[in-house]
Amino acid sequence: MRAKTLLAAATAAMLLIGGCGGPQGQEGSPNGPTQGEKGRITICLLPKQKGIPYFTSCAEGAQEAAKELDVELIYDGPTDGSPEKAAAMVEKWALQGVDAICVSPNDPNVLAPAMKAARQKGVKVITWDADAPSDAREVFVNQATAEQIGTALVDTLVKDMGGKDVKGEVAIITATATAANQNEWIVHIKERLKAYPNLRLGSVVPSNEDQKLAFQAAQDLIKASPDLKGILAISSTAFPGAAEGIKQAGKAGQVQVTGLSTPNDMRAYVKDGTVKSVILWNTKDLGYLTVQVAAQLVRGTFKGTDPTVKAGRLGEKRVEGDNVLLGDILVFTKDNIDQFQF
Amino acid sequence: MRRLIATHEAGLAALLAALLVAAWRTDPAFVSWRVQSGLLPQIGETALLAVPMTLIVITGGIDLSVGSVMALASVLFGLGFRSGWPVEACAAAALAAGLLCGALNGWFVTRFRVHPLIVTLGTMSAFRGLAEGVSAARPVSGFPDTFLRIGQGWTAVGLFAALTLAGTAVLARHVLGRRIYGIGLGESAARASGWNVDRLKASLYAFSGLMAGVAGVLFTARRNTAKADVGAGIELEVVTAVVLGGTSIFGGRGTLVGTALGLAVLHEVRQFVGWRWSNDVLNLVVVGALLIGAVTLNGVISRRPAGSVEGG
Amino acid sequence: MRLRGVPGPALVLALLCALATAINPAFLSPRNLTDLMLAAAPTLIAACGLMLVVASGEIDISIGSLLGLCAAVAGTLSSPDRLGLPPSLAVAATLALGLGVGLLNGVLVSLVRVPSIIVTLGMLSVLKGANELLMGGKWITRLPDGLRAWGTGSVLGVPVPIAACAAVVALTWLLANRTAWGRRVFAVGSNADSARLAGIPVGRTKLAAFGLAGLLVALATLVSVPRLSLVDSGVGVGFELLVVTCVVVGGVSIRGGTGTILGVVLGVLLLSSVRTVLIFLQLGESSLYWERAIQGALILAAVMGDAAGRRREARA
Amino acid sequence: MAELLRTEGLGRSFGGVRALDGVNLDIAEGEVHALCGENGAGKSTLIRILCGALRPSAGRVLWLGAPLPEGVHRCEAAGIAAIHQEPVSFPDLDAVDNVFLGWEPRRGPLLDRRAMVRRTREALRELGEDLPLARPVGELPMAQRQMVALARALVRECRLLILDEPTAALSARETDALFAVVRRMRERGVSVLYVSHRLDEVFALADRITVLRDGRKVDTLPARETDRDGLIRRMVGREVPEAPSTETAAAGGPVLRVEGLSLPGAFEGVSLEVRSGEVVGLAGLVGAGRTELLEAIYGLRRFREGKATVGGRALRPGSVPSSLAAGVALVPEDRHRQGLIPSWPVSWNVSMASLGAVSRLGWISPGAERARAEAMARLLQIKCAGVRAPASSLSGGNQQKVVLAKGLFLGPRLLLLDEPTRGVDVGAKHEVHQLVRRLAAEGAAVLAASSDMPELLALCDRIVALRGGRISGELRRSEFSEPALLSLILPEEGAA
Repeated sequence: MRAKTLLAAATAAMLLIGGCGGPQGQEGSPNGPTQGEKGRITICLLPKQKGIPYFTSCAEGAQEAAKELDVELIYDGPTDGSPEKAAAMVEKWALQGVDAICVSPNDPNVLAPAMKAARQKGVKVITWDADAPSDAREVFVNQATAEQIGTALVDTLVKDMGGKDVKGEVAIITATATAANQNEWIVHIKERLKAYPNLRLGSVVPSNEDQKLAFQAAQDLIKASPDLKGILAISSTAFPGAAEGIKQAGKAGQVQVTGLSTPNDMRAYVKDGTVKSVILWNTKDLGYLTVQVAAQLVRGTFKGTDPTVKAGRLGEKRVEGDNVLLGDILVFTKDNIDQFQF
Repeated sequence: MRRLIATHEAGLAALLAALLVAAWRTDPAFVSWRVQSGLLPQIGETALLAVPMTLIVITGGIDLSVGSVMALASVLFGLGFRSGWPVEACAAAALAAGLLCGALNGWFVTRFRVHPLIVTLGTMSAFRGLAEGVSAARPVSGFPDTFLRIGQGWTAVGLFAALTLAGTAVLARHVLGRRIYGIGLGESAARASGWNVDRLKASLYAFSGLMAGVAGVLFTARRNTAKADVGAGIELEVVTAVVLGGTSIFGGRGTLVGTALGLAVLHEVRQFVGWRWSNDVLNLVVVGALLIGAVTLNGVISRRPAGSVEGG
Repeated sequence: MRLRGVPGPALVLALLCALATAINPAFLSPRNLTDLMLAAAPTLIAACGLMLVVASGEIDISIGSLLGLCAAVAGTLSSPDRLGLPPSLAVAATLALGLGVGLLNGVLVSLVRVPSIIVTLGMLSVLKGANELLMGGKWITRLPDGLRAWGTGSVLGVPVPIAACAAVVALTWLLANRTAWGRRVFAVGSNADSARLAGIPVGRTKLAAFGLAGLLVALATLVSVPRLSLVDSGVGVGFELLVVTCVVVGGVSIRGGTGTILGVVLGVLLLSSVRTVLIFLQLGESSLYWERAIQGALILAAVMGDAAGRRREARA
Repeated sequence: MAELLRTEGLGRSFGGVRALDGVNLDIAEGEVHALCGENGAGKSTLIRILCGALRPSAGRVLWLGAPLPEGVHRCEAAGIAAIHQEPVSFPDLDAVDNVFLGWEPRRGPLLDRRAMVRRTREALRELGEDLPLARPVGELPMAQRQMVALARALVRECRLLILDEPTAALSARETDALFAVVRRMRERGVSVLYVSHRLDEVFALADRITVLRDGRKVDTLPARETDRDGLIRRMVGREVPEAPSTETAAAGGPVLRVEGLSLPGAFEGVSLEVRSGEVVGLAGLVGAGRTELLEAIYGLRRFREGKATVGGRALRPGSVPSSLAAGVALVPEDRHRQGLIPSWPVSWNVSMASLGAVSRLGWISPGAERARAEAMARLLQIKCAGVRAPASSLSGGNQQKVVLAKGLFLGPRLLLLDEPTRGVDVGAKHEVHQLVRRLAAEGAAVLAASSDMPELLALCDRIVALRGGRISGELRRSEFSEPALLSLILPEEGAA
């Protein structure tokens, strides 16, 4: 019996060795970074969650920049959006000795210690998409702060509802109850809502990143409160779910919904009028700029304190303090959405 | 029986060795002390929870609520800290909460004689929901450095090592260990021998809760955050490691050394896949396949002849 | 008719609905009830399959990941942005996938004799990984009308998901109570040794239960995912816990052998109405954060009720 | 009458113990054939072979002249239905399902439920039973479960019906109904193999009687050629019971005192006393409450009324630790479930109930444990490949000695024995008896329950008989005889 087990284990081991040896020679296989290679720098790009279109389109822009600058780009992140797994990846990359790590922290508190540790190992660490405490990174590639996002969400919704005189209730459909990012936005949304005394915040409903739950929540909210005039669906799964819910409830035009999403995912709803505005920035450009900044930091052609940075096809970008600014928040409407393909 | 355990452990050790050799051939840096010691803390909380889980599974039970207890402990720690309690008091409250949660599991399991799978499925939701409710899902952060330092090093792994050593001794030589195996193999015989089966079982669940409380505090220190989604999904990881380590899900069989090896294999496979391919998706597939594969292989090898009912 | 698992959930459900209606009469509107049914339909379809697996003494916790993979396959095959194949083909492939995965689980459990909780735990992450690989980081945004009809269309004025769900409930009832195989599923779970002595092929019976459960998960995918316009990579996450919870609250014993369709229907309705009731109660913005705690309390209440019931039976 | 079934030189051994040895038996069509013998005579082994649940290790079974097919299901299909003492049943399913599972009548793809209900009801009516068809049978009283199992055999068109102690849990009315059914089946040409301890039933029903003893066939004879005494003589196998052993110690002071102990559904108002140095037997049929009484004294069951004291110390109801502290040890009936952990080494099993004695501060000393286990093994002459061998590798008799050793480990003041020699071969049986006597001689009190009458007669100083949960009488040594004991434990004449 013992012999049998050992045999089995040995067989498994052979397969494993064979299997691992194989891909080295194969063409096009993804290659891990190796410290030995000189000259070519390695940049890691960490999204909050891998596998969702927003970050996938960022990654496309990042890849474009990587090709232009001839850097090795590793794009990986937790498929479930867990900040703990993200922190583990940062730790791993730091041990691999990569040159730069670009982090979009799903929870800055969780990621900051790992980022600081990576910096101590000599890795250039920057944040993009969302920020972390300033001592955890060199610069922040800033498309918009949480405050700007919260304000833009409320203002756009109010505009879509017909102006600041509209009375009624507003509800929020968020990602999960514990999503750090969304919770920060909610703080600013509440702050901004004070500017509109006619509006009242109803429920905050978690959708657990489940489109179906967001759909159901939108329908329940509409029925439960005849006063409901608007919904802020502030995660990329909640937004289309809520839009579909409003559409199927026959309330398109009466209840407005807005949120952050890529134009591609919301195009149909904007075209059929269920959604008037979608808020976002140019995600491809964001990814592109991030890799540009990271590579130049590594090569020393950009120091965090410079007033501007040359970013390839984007031209010169302004630097404010330690924030590299991408530009304004975009609002996609029926009129302009077809100009954006991402 | 003992030979069977030994062979499973030998198989795992061989698998681990093979894995490390394969990794070394591909990228020697991965097997270096610097990298390995840097990656080790990541398995800390899982390892800590695997000790009581092994004991519980040996008695024929399971505890699915560990991740949720971690979250509740973490949230209570955070709430205490926000109200200005000293860190020691927060930690004591978190551990007490963990112990209480575990005791509640034990009470349900022994008092109502309901399958632990169902009880802890219920408390898994209930404890996590409680954590979400009392914290309104808001995280607490900004703990003092002295506290954070506890989490950065090897505290959890060290505690696991100590518990494994002590636990192995207890399982091998102590009356409690003998009873834990005995309950898993024949609860009736255990009761007929005058053992207080219910008290021992309830204590194990309480121990599990306490360790989950410790893991919750350590996690809070390691990641500088106290919030309600701490430890989500960790129960599956812990059970995977325990089962991979050769503990029978039906009870009566298993060792902590096996669990340690199971943890090591799980950890190394995952880290190596991440190191080599930087692909979180691949990890899901590899770990799932590893679990099914190992248990199937073990089942096929240790297949016993059919029971007493012949023919049929 | 045995009522175990029925009175408790029925009572709580009635109380919840009464409470919600008292605070907000809109709760009882036909529209809301239809929406509730629509939301519960896929869960109920999957719960019917799981009930049979649990009744046979096993468990399947891979159904959430299977739902996600089925959604990805249906979308990938039929979306004009991807392969653009005819929707009927996508439907057939999805059903075949569900059946196939269910049977694979069944083979590992009944022939290789790996405990079902381990097999399906492993399968949970394997299928999730396959889903992510297939989606490739992008969502499927355009589903063809032929597929969307499964979610949004109606048959004789009844929405397709509700019609499908009603059909599944009726057929499962028939299967469980009026066919030899159905009764054998319960027999196997009640006493596997006796079943063997009575000449019932225990392994094959379980295998079929797993296969059916997989098939029903595929059907649940078809009537839930096309209700929305896009397929994302998070479809089905946590679905297995919801369904297991519903089945347990519905009075199906995890030891096997028992369970009624009526109980499962009530369990599903109860669990899926908690969130709607909370929204209708309008208790304030953070009230929804207690949803999970309430679900957990429901399971524990079901557990205690079941234990009390067993003691009563023992005295009888 | 044509021959239906014949066995030729049938034998079966379990772990070296011969349970059945060269049995030749034939059953004719349409006869009621009774099978008699003491416990352990090989009846149940024979039955299990005949219904396909057990393969013989020697000889063969011919069914209508051809070898019997293998497996329960094929035997059932061939026309053999068996109802065991613990009937095949699905506790969660209702009576109709229990009757038809495995061979359900169908109409198209669906069950012919109406026919199933109708035929179940008919069968039950024929048995004079009216029970709720929709209740899970696990919730029914034992007697009704038995009736459901009978209905299963009845509905099934069988040619040979095997009944193993069918009336053990039945009332007089139910027994009458059963008899009527058996007679009617005989008229229809069905053969019945009837196993019962109730000799009056045997004489009321049987055409022929086969007597087994120690795994061998003693005789097959027409029922009208013998009588009750003759049958008992054949079962016992000797005219005079074994001479009581002479080494009777003088009984000392009372150790166990039980007063008015009751556990509803098991026993009622039981009072007895066991003195130091005394071996008291507890006789009774299956279901008379012997096991329950012992388990209640040991604390595994919680008695409701009455009082039990050991050495003057009152026992807490339902508390094993309290009984252990008072010096009570139990050797349980169900060796594999309650007595042993079969995969464990002998030494671990021996020390199971007294780990405190081989450990310090909870740490077990393997040396001390092994030494004491070895000492016990020597004392009890346990034959094993060392005390580290797993208990499952031992023969039944030696396994039982291990269980006994476990009970004796602490030198108990009161030893409770439940079927101490079930499934144990003759040699080992004798050794166990000597051991128990020696223990008593050293001052322990012993209360031994057994359905093996010669055992009780040889072993005990006094025998208390239980019938239906109540004490039906007591025999002192001078009154010992099997007929006297039988008449105390068998249901009173005419009760059936």
